[in-house]
Amino acid sequence: MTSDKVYPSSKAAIADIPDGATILLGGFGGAGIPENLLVAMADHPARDLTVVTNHAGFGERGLAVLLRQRKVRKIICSYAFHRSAFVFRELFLEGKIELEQLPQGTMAERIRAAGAGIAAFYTPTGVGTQAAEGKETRTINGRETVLEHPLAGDVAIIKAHRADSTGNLTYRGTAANFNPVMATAAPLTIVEVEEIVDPGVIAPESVHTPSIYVQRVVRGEDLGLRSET
Amino acid sequence: MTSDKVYPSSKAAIADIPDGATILLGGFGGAGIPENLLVAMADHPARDLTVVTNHAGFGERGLAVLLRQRKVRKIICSYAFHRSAFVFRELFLEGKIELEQLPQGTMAERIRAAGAGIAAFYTPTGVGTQAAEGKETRTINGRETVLEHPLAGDVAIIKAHRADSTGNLTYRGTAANFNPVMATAAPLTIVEVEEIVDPGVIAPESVHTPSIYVQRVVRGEDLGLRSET
Amino acid sequence: MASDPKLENCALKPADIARRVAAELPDGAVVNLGIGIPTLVGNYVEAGRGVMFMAENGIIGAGPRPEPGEEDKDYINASREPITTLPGASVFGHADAFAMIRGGHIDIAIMGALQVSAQGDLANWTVPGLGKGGIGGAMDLAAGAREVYAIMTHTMKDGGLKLLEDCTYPLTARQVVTKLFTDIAFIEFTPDGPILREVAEGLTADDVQAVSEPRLHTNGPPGALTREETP
Amino acid sequence: MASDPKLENCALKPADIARRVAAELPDGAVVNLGIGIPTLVGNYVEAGRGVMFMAENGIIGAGPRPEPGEEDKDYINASREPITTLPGASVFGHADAFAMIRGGHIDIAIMGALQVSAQGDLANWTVPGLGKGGIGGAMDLAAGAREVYAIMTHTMKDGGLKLLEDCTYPLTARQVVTKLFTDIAFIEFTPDGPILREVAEGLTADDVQAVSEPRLHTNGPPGALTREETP
Repeated sequence: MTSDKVYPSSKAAIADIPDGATILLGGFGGAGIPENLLVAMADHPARDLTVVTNHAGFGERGLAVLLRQRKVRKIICSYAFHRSAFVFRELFLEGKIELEQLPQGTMAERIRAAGAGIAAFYTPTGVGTQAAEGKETRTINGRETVLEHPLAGDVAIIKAHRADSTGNLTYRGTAANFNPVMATAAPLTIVEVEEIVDPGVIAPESVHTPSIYVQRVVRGEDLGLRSET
Repeated sequence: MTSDKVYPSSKAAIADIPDGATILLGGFGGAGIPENLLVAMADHPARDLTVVTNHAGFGERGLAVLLRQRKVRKIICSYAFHRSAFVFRELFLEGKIELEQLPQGTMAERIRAAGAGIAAFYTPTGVGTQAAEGKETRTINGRETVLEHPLAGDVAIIKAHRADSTGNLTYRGTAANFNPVMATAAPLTIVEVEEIVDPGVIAPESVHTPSIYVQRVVRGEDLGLRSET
Repeated sequence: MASDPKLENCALKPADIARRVAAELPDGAVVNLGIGIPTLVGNYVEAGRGVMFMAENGIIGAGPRPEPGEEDKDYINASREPITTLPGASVFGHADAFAMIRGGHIDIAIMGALQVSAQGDLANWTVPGLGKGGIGGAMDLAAGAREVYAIMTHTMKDGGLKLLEDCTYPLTARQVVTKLFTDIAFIEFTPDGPILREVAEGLTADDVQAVSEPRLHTNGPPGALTREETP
Repeated sequence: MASDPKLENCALKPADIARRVAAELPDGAVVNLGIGIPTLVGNYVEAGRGVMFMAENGIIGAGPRPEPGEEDKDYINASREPITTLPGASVFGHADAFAMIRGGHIDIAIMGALQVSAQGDLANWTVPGLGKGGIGGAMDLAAGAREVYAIMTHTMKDGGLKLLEDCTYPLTARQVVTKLFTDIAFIEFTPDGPILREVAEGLTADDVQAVSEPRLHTNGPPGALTREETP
């Protein structure tokens, strides 16, 4: 209970992410994005990354910077070709980045399965569509379903609103999005927060992500940063 | 948002539960048991019930009353033969009640699957044990797993700490247990609470069970009742 | 927005379609609004009807857009627009949001469509070709919601048909559309096929059939889809 | 509690076993305590070591039993006993608790055993016959925790063996026990088989082998399991 997971800077928190890592990156739209950790990643040499996140980057900031830097080998996302994802689109059409596109709920559930020790699951989502191509199907109780497998990361880079120093997290509004489920699905979860409090300040019933899912916490250096994903 | 789900009494809240219903019954140990709803069920004529709950009743109160009344055709639980489950044991040994015993986590996950639209899942729990007998197995990524299916109820009878009148729920301490997952897995969820507040009193971030999972709320008539399960 | 001048003159504006869809929602329904015209539907649902709007990025009880300057960076909908919350709202993460959706707890998903088939197949996430569109939550919503209301212009700008025997674009889900609202018609999908319920004022059932590939049944004379003066 | 007087005299009391198990826990470990002797282990873990106790009924950061009169009906552990919470505790429902357990987020499950096999198979939920025992969370914990520490008396009261080549009781999980603590021995399970690490003071490796069905390897002379004066 006394372990202190607080890191002094975003740079320090992500310093040892290796080449080739699979990163679960939280955020949806402009909410719940670990902006400062992404800025630190732009200054970090790690390459050949696989990034799992909802959108393939928006505009020129946040994830798009890493794409421009050619640090990302593959994107696994639910929505690839938004008109604002022009950095990704250009790389993709030039064959310089790989893409796996998934239904958003299947992506969330595959990440949950990785965190929850579910070896595989059958879902009705995507039956009869490109999302089911090449996947095993099975009719269960008269309904056709697709077999889906866990999607784990080596690292989860996420954003929460508040943490205590043991790593308990709370989220605000719709800024939770993929962050809580991603926290469960990587052996190293690094969290950017707006505020860090002492253990016990967050009531047991108010904790959204229990501390055991969190290895590192850092207070974002510039809380005004805004990208989108 | 303005729908008022508050019922005037436990009796009124459970009045239309039919013969043959499958009931998801919340509670673990002495915590989070819908005591007043169980008392009302004892005065209710419904028979031939299937009850899904953690233990097969303890002592002479709560669920044990319904067992004594021979209203329960089958128990689906994780722990059947506790020494305090003597009412159940006697009926079982006389062949007067059916039993399906499941690993506790598989039971929770099967109920979640019912609520979350997962048609089936593979789990490592129970491999090579009686819990896997007769079930399909499959080796996934080198690990043997068992195929498990959703476990839904016709009615969930659960206990929460607080509700607002639209049906948002919060739980206290370890009194959540099976209650939140059971709330998701039945078309009719009936909740006993200690306090009912106006919509908006519970902050959006503090809601544990969103209102759409709840159809009826009643304030327990006697909050001092204690059984165990 | 068909190229036929008669159809064009009689076609409903997006606000008219949204108003008609809003009227169709049952009181107390839990509704997910897709991007585009669907987001307008919320404007036409009176608060007293108890309709609740959920968004797949983790909210039930989303309220109207906040006043300028009142936006909260942490409160947005699935279209990435700022929102308010109504009393009784709750928030949660994506895994829980899609558990709700996949689990059948959303009554109605209102989604834009690119094509709809006679069987109620929905195509709305991409057009053939590399580097276009995205799946997002559409496949989960289409497969998981109890009903799918689809909204589209009845034909393409070049007059090409969008209500087809079989979709030619990649599918979002099979046999899910229960009601289709276009700029000239309201069509319900039944086990017996599509039934033409209403046509835009000034048009006939034959006008709609002429720009629809599947045979449209009728069940008595279709009602009228009305246009407001305001655009 | 073997029937052999020498073993009986040298056997550790439950508190001694619990103390030894507590010493084995890595600092900072997330630990689940089963019913029986395992619940005693918490008494011997100093707070400064950062060990966290989780219970499958939905808590991380469970603290000691409250003072009499201070019990809170809503705070209990999986043994249905009242608990307190430590700063940094969190609570959640069963689905989330077992997602943690199944997902490998619990470092060590400490469980009572009825039988343990040479391969680390665990039998601890029932004995053959109708109407006995219950599964509870044992199968999930045994399959999901990164390590399983099993605790049992080394033999049955009638002298029957419990550390066997193969379990004869219904299994809880296969090949999961990493460390076994009995009243006369501490045995570690490795890919090469069980290794006898420590024996109770006053006994030899041969004494332990004599009441163990599988061949116990040694890796140098076993250490000593000590007894405290207090029971």
